[in-house]
Amino acid sequence: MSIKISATAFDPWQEVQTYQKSALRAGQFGATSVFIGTMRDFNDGAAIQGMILEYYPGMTEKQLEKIVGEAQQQWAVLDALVIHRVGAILPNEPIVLVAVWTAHRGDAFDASRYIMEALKSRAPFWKKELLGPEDERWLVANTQGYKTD
Amino acid sequence: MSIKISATAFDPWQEVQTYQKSALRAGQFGATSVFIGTMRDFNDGAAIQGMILEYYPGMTEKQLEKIVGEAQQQWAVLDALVIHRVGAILPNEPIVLVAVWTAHRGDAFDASRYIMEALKSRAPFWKKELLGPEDERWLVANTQGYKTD
Amino acid sequence: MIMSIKVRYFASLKESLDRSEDELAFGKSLTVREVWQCANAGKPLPAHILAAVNMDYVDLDSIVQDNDEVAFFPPVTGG
Amino acid sequence: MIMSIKVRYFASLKESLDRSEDELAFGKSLTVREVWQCANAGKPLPAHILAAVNMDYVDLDSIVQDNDEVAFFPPVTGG
Repeated sequence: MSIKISATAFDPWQEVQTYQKSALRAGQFGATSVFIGTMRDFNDGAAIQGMILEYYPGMTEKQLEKIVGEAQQQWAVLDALVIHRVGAILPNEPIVLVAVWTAHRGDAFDASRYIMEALKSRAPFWKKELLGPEDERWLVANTQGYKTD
Repeated sequence: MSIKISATAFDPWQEVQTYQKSALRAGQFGATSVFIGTMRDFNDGAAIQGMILEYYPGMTEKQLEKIVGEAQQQWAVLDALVIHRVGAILPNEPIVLVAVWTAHRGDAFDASRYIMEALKSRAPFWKKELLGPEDERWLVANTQGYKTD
Repeated sequence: MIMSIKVRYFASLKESLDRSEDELAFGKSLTVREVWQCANAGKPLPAHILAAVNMDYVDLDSIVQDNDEVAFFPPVTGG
Repeated sequence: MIMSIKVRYFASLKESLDRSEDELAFGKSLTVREVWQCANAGKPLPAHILAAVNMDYVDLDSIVQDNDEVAFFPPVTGG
């Protein structure tokens, strides 16, 4: 299991390959679920120039470890990698990567989704969107994000 | 949307990066969900040397296109990529890749899972496991794959 | 009128029948189930078998048309 | 006995208070809510505020110990 906070841009595909090679035994895993959250250039009807992502050093890592631990208790997770950007972020840069390796597909889908939802609601990160010079706004809250009908 | 049947080994990370660069506009997508099924070296208590994956050329592509189309009708999918191996496969080689790009995370998780489940139950592929010289077995059916408790 | 039907078999079914296809000609319209019976005289349809006509799933009572491609195969196991 | 408490603020709350932390000393044990009141005399706790002690979430009525780090912040918006 690996949790990383990254103050600079990261390549999610490179990270997941490198981690897989170093941490997983070939032939052991049958399912890999990867979720990547990427910064869009628009949100709530406004064009976004960039974003500042603040966090609480120490608590953020502690909460992420707890969340991944909860996923490992509920599903047969072989390994997991979580990377989250902080600092100044530009559109099209990855913000978050959650990768989960399991033997079977159900555990991979369920665990990665659990980690993402828990991260969204409990990991101390805060986004401030930069709409233009002198024009910025803090996001107020994350949405639940799923169709409920 | 792209559907590929591959008779040779493919690199899922390379495929998804290349497709993303060619088909998605930077800044447009906020969520990417990638599922990769990989051949394990054991199954149902037996060591597996390799696998032969048979398919029904024409029908397999037709069914996969239909499945991705269903996902596009149910969720706000910006783009999707499905690659499936056929032929002789060795342990640790990727078998299937499903990648979905959306604006928001819920659609990405839901659509990729829908595509994988529908593929497992409806796309005409058949696996024969090679347990050793002269010892092979057809898989009888795919399992549902999720904890139900 | 004579109907020409191609019948295809896949995976374990192909192996147990020891052939991958049949070319049949009929003088009247048949259901998918009857196509199986003509092509495999005396062999009952295996349990859990799936059928497709022109690469779409069908049930065994659907009617086959001239030049259709009928396929029979076991439950799929891809992914 | 004197208790030393560090109080930290994040994100929009840090900006509206115009500082990121306080160092406080108390002569008696306090709840998290009372810590806020001591540090921000007269300012009501904003709605929806979250609190942590030593980097774990707590509710506002939990008791603070000597050398604890108390944090207040708005709902999280990562991911």
